[in-house]
Amino acid sequence: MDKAVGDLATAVAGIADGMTVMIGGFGGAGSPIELIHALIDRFLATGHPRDLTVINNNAGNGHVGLAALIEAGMVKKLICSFPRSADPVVFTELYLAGKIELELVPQGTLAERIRAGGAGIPAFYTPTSYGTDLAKGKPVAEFDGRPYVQERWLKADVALVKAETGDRHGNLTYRAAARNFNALMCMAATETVVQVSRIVPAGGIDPETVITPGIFVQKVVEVANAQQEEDLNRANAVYPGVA
Amino acid sequence: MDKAVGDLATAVAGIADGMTVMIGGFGGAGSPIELIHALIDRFLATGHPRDLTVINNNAGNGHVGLAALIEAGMVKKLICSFPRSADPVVFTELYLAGKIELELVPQGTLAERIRAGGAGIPAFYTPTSYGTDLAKGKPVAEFDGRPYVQERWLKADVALVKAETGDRHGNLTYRAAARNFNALMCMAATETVVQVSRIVPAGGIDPETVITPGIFVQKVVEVANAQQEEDLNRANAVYPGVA
Amino acid sequence: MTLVLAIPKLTNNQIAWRAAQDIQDGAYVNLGIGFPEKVAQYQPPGREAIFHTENGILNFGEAPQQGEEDWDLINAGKKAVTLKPGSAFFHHADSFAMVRGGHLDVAILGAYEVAENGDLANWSTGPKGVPAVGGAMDLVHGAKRVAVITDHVTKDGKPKLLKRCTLPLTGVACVTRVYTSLAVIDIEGGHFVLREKLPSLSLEELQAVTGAELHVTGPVADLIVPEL
Amino acid sequence: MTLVLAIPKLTNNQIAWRAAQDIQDGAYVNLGIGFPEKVAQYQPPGREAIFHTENGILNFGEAPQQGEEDWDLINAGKKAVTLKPGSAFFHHADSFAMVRGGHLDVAILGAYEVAENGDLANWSTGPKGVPAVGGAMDLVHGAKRVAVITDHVTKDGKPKLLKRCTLPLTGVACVTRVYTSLAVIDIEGGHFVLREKLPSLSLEELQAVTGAELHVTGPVADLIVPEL
Repeated sequence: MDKAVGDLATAVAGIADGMTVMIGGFGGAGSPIELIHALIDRFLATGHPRDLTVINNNAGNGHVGLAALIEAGMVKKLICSFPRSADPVVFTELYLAGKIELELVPQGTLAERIRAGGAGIPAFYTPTSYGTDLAKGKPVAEFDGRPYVQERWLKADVALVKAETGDRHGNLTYRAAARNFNALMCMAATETVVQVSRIVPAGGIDPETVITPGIFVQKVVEVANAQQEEDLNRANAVYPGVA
Repeated sequence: MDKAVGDLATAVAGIADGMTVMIGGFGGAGSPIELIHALIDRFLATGHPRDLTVINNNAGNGHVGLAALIEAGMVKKLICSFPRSADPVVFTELYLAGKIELELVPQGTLAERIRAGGAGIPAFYTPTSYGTDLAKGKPVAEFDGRPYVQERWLKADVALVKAETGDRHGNLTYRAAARNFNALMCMAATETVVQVSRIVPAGGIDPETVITPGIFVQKVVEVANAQQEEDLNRANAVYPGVA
Repeated sequence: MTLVLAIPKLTNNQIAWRAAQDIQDGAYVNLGIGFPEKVAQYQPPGREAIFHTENGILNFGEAPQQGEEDWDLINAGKKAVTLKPGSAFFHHADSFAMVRGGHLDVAILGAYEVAENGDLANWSTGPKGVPAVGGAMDLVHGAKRVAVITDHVTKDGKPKLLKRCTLPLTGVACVTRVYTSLAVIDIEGGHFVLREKLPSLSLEELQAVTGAELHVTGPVADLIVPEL
Repeated sequence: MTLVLAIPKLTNNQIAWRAAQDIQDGAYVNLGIGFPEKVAQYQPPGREAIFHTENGILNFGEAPQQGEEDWDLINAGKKAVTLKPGSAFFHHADSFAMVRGGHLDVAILGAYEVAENGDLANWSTGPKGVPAVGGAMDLVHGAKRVAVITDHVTKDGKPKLLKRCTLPLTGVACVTRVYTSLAVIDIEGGHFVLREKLPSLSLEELQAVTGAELHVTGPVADLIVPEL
């Protein structure tokens, strides 16, 4: 068993039109820039994949990564908690023009829905959003005298994830707060594709320090000097080049 | 802030009559033998605490640890998944005599109920136990055409936990498969009391390798050469001495 | 009702200072993005609070020197932070387990409006533009104390403390204490209960810029804050 | 109906061997406590399966030498195990997320009874004694394939494959394949579908010791297993 794949194009080859794609990261921390850009490359070359539903905490920043994916016209719907950033112009313009759908989910509920999807829990109750506009239409139930909102799991066809170290079994570690949604999305997708800073042999990660066990991972690709969304945006980068 | 306490008696001082106590471990792995024995010592000296509801995966083995707690007559009710062991005589005899209550919970549901208690999720749906005797009386709902059973969170007044390394903030690592229920029970108790093999200064645990963040822990006590239930039972040990 | 307040009021730094005085040694604290982040600067000497950020860090510290940022080490506002000894990383589900599960001692948040029943509106000013909620709706549930820091009135002088919120709610009956530019007010039994006010301000003056009745159930202390 | 089977049948080792042949390279596998654990011994050469144990290990290996046990390194049956390169530890909630969340490729379990609709009874023989369920009810949900290995009949010759289970259920409509001492049988559309049988056994003889109709929808292969 070797889950390592040799190049980014192969890594993202499983994403097809209309799929739901989870993309890890919180802002720029843990955002799998190279995987996203490889997907844009495929779209520019072939016209596919398109009409994607993307699940991410945010809606992209500037003109790289998720923002570039949206700008390329590949995204039909976004499920996120906070579609604002330093430079959210790409999403904002499409949204205000009615050209992209938005499902707004409180951040903790988003995390728990993804974890539920990975854990085989089809629905759960949370106090979050009770009595607010974001609970409209959702079932409500009382437990021990307190009202709660019923939320459903979230699953995806593919998850694009950024981790730090991976082995050929797909065991992963992360770097600092880049763990965020990445570790959850690994659990909730039919195919989890991970870019790592380095691939080590099986046994190269202490089993005590594995954060994502390999069972949740299908493909691992090494991107040795991964770009950081924040650095790219501070340099006013635009993908795939001149806008 | 320093969560370290100097001795086992102080560590378990917060447990009072009638409380619900989670005890970590799976069989002997991760069973906090010294904390349990300190609690028995207090009961033998003072007659308290008694009428405890204990949550553990098992029902004790032989005449040490949880089995000794039960044998001492301190436990009114047990919530567990598998009340059998190599030598389950203590629980078995009390149960068959109608002197101890048992709530039997599937192991994965037990884990998820504890995690839900820690995560503020009052109820969730699971496919586990649907259509079986263990689902009797529980609400059932269908999601995407499949039936699921509603399960409630589990919380405790106190959790007794065994970990490997702890710092004064209560950050913890575990040892091998001794992590099991311990890491979950830390989340679900009002007061989490942990015995660790060694206490290190703050900063002594790499933040990447912390398994239980200190926010889930209230007291840490060092037990340098902790006993293993399995070793004790292979030596036919009896606590607190001759039976 | 657009009177402009002619009396002195606390600066944001001073409101943050006052809120910081109520954070006990060893408390686990989440500070909302923006204004509430200032509270961390005013921890009383000898007390150690542990700060939590939704994106997966416990015990982070102040911002690094410019040029030394690590953009994988950020807070919920996406600002670079540093670590203190005894920190821990975790994923988003564990992070919100801490929030929702009642493990935080206090969450300190900003507000557009607070109602006397504890309702909070702090995420949306209405249907215009792109809605964004982040962790606001989670933070109002679970923390043992949910405190708000806010100017007492809006920029154009309207009360922010109201009988009922008019803006979309963040949470129902969730706020327990409000630190404003004029007063410290608890929410108890569906009422605003005045605890402290600026000594230069009469109760009547304070009531005039408050949108619901201020109850006085015990001594009202002077709200005295150092120059900052 | 207590006929004693006079014909040859597979040993438990041989049943385990047969089940092992269907485990693909790279498969994630959970083996129930006891008899199913034998399946691990018969992995075909060149294939690497990753074994999962409910108590929080992926990629554990065989038992250590006697005297070298680490009792923190055990499987769900509380037997000492060893680690293989590329293993991982995790807590019980993550472990059952793997189970319930559909991440295992196959779970192989023992059975008291299996019904033609896929119902399984393998945890309780009735109300006597102390009930104990462990992870049995979780394992029957989530794995992509839930297979049973079992003698074809009980010790006193009664069928274990039935129209409906008579003992308390472990799970409803969960079993997809049964490896018995006499045959390999799929469960499809609420029927037992015969795939392989011992060549020495006629269909009629097999049907006679099976408590529900055996359907034949395609070729029935000879069940050929080496001496073990």
